[in-house]
Amino acid sequence: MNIESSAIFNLPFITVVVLIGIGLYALMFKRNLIKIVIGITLIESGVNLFLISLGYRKGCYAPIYTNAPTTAMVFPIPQALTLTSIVIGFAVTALMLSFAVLIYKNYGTINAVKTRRLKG
Amino acid sequence: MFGTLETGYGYWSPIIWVITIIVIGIIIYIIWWLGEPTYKKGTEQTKPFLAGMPELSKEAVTVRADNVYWGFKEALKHYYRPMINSHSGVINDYICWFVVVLAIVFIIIWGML
Amino acid sequence: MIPMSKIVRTITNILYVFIIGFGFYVIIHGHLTPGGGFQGGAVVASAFALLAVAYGRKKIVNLLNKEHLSVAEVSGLLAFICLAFLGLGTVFFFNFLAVGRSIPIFSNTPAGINPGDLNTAGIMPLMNIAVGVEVLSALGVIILTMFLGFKEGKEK
Amino acid sequence: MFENLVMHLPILIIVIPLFGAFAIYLFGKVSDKARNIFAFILLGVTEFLVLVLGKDIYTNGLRVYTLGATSAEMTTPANYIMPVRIILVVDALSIFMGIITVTIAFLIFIFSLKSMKEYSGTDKYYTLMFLLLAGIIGIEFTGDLFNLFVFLEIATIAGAALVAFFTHKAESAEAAFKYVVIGSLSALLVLFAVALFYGQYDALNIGYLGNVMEHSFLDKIAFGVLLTAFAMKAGSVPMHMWKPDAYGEAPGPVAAMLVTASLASMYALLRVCFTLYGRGLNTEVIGWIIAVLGLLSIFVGVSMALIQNNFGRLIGYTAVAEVGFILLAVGVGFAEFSSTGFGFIALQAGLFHILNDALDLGLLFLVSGAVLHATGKRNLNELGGLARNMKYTCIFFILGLCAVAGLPPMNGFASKLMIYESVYQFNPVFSIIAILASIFMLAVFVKVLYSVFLGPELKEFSSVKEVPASMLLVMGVIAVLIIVIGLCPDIFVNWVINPAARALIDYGIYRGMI
Repeated sequence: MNIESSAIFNLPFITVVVLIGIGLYALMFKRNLIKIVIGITLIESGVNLFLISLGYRKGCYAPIYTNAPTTAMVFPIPQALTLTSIVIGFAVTALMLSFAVLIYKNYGTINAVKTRRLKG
Repeated sequence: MFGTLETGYGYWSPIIWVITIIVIGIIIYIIWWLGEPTYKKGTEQTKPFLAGMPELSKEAVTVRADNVYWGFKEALKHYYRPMINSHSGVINDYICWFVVVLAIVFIIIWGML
Repeated sequence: MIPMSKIVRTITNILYVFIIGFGFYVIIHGHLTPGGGFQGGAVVASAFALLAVAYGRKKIVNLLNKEHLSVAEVSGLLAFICLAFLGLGTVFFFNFLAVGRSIPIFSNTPAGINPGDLNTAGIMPLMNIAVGVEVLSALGVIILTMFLGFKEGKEK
Repeated sequence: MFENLVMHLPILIIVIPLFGAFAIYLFGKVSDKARNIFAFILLGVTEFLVLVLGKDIYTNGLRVYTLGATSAEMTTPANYIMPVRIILVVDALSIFMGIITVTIAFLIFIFSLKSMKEYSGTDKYYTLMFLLLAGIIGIEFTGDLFNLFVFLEIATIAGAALVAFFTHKAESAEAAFKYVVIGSLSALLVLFAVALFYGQYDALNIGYLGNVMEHSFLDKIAFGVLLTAFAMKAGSVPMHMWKPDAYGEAPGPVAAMLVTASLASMYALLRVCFTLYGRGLNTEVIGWIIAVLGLLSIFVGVSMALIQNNFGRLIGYTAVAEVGFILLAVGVGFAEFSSTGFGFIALQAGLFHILNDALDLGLLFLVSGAVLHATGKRNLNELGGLARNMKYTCIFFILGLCAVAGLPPMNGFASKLMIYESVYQFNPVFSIIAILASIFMLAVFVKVLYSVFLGPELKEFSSVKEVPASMLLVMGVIAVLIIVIGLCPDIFVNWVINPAARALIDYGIYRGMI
C-alpha cells in the first residue's frame, strides 16, 4: 500500500498517536470511572482511525459497487475490520458503563480512589 | 505406567518414590510396634502439661488465619509494607504498571536493534 | 422520569415511524448500500430511545417488554448461526444461495458496477436481517435497562 | 462421512458452544431441567468431538479450515497470492489447549448445576459460561490475528459479566470493572499490532505473516505491544493486580474457568513468540524478558498470597505465581529455541505445567466454591473446623494443595521438577528462587488448610453439611486426574506434550499450511 509521504498524508497517523496518548493519559491519571471509560473509547477510536487510514487510497471511492462511478476504490478489508471493532467496542462500552452504574449504586461514588475495597 | 521422566538434569520415577514410601511406612510401623506398651488412652498421661495450669478450651486458643505466620510477617514488614501499598486497588495504577512495562520492553527492543 | 412537553411528544409521534422505517431500509439494503444489520438495528433502537425520552417511564415499560426483546435477540443470533450451519454441506459460512443457485432467492451475483438489485448476494441479506433483529432488540434491552436503572438511582 | 465430519470439527467445536449459549436461554424459558439436559448434551458432544479431533491431529498432523470457501483446505482462493478468508489452524498445541479447556468447562458445568442452583439468573450464567467457552476455544483454534482479537474480546466480555455475578455486592462490580478495563485495553493494543501488520503486509493470517515478515522496526514495535498485552491478560507481575480482584470475587466455578481463559492468553503469547516471529527475533533477549517476568510473578505472587485472608483472593495470588512458573519455563525454552537439550525440556515443562495449572487451580477454586456453597463465607478468619463436616472436600483440598505446591507424587511435582532442572542449566539463580517460592506455596496452603478445615469445631458451622454428590464427583474426577498424571507423567509428556512442544519449535509446518 503506497501512502504518499507528504505531511498531509501523515496527519491521520499523528492523530492516531495523539488519540491513543490522550486515552492512555485518561486511563492513567483520571480518577472518575466515566472518564476511564472515555479513555478506553478514545484508544479504540485511535486504533479504528489507524485501520481506516491504512486502507485509504488517494482519490478513490467507498468500496460499494452499487451505481459506483468508477472501480477505483479504497481497500474494503480495513473497513470491515473497523466495523467489527466498532461493534465490539460498543458492547464493551455498554458493559463498562453498566458496571459503573452498579458501582455507583453500591458505593455512592464513581471516584476510583474511593471505590477500592479490593486491595493489598 | 510408572515410567521414568527425563527432567533435563536427571530423571523422576514415580515407581521408586512409591516403593520408598512403602518401605518408610513399614519402618515407621516397626518403630511404632517397638514403642512403649504402657500407653493408655484417655488417662492423665495423655493430657498436655502447661506449667501445671488447667488446659484452656480449644475454641479459646484457636489461632485465626490473620495471625498465622505473624512472626514471619513481622520480620518482613519492611518488604510487605511497600508491597501492600503498591497493590492499591486503584484501576489507574494498574494501567500505570502496564505502561511502565510497555516502556521497558520498548527500550529493550530498541536497544536490541 | 416525567414525560416531556406536548410538542416533543407530537414530533416524536410523527418521527419515530420514519426512523424505524429508515432503520429497516438500512437493514434490508445492507448488501447494496452503506450500512447493514448493526447500523440499521442501531437506527431502530434510537427510535426506542426517542420514545423513552419523550414519553417517560410508564409508557415505555408498557410499550417495550424486556423479556420479548431478549427472546427476539436470541432468535436473531440463532438464525444467524443456523444460516451459517446451512452451508456446512461445503464449509461453514458457505454462501450456498449465491454459488449453487439451486434456490432462486437472492441468487443473482452480478460482478462489477451494478444498478443495485435487491435480489442478490445469497445469504448476506438474510444474515443482515438476522443481525438487524438481534441488534435492535439487544440495544432495546440496553436502553430499557439503563433508563430504568438510572431512574432508581435518582429516587434514592 | 466420518472423514467429512472430522474435516468440519475445528469450526464445530467453536460453534456448538456459541449456538448453545443462545439456545440455552430459550430452553431456560421452558424449564430449568430442560435447559440443564440440553446444556449437558451439548457439552458432552463438544467434549466427544474435541477428543476425536485430538486423536486425528495427534496421528495425522495439523488441520486447516477455511470459512466460506468452496473447500475447507483452500486457504488461498484462485487468482489470489495470499489468504483473505478467516482460517482456523489446529495443530497439536491448539488441540492440547482445546482438550484442557473443554474438559474443564464440562466438569465446571456439572459442578455449577448444584452450586449455582440457589441463585437467580442461572439462565444468563450458563449463557455467559458457554460464550466464555466459545471465546477461549476460538482463541486457541484461530489462525488469524484479527479473529484472535475478536475472540479475546468475546472472552473478556463474558468473563467480566461472570465476575459480576453477585451484582448486589459492591466488590463484584468493582472487580468486574477492573477486569473489563484491563481486558479491553489489552485487546485494543492487540488490534493496534494487527493494524501495524496489516499496513505492511496486507495480511492477517499468522502463518502467512510469519512467512513474509521482514522484521522491520514496526514489527518489533508490534511484538512489544503483543508481548505486553498478552502478558497482562495472562496475569504476569507487575500487571497482575486485576487477577486476585477478579478471581477473588467471582463464584468458584467461574474463577476456575477464568484460569483457563488466562491460560488461553498464555497460548496466544506462545503462538506469537514462536510461530509468528520464530527465530527472526533475538530470541535470547526476549526469552530473558519473559523469564524475568515469570520470576517476578513467582516471587510476588507467592509472597502476597501468604498474607491474604480471603479464600478466593489467596488462590488468585497463587494463580499469578503458577503463571510465573509457566512464563519462566517458556522464556527459557524461547531463549534456547532448539528441539534438543534443556531448552526443549523447559518448553515441554512449561506446556506440561499449563495442563497441571488448569487442573490444580481448577480443583482449588472448586473447593473454595464448595466452601462458599456450604457456609456462605470466604473470609479465612471466620472459617474453621470444617473437616469435621466436610471430609471429602477436605481430602480433595489436601490433594490440590499437594499438587499445587509440587509435592510428589502429584502432577505439579513432575512439571515443577522439569522446570527446576532445565532452568538450572540456564541460570541457577532462577531455579533456586523458583524452588524457594514453591516451598512458600506449601506454607500458603497449609495456612488455608489449618484455618478452614482444621481446628476445633465452631458453633456457627456445627450444622454445615457436606456439599451434594455431583459437586464431590467433579472434584473427585479432577483429583483422580491429578494423581494419574502424577503417577505416569512420562506417558503424558511423551504422547501429548512432546508433539505440542514440537509444533512450536518446528514452526515451518504451521506456516507451510497456508
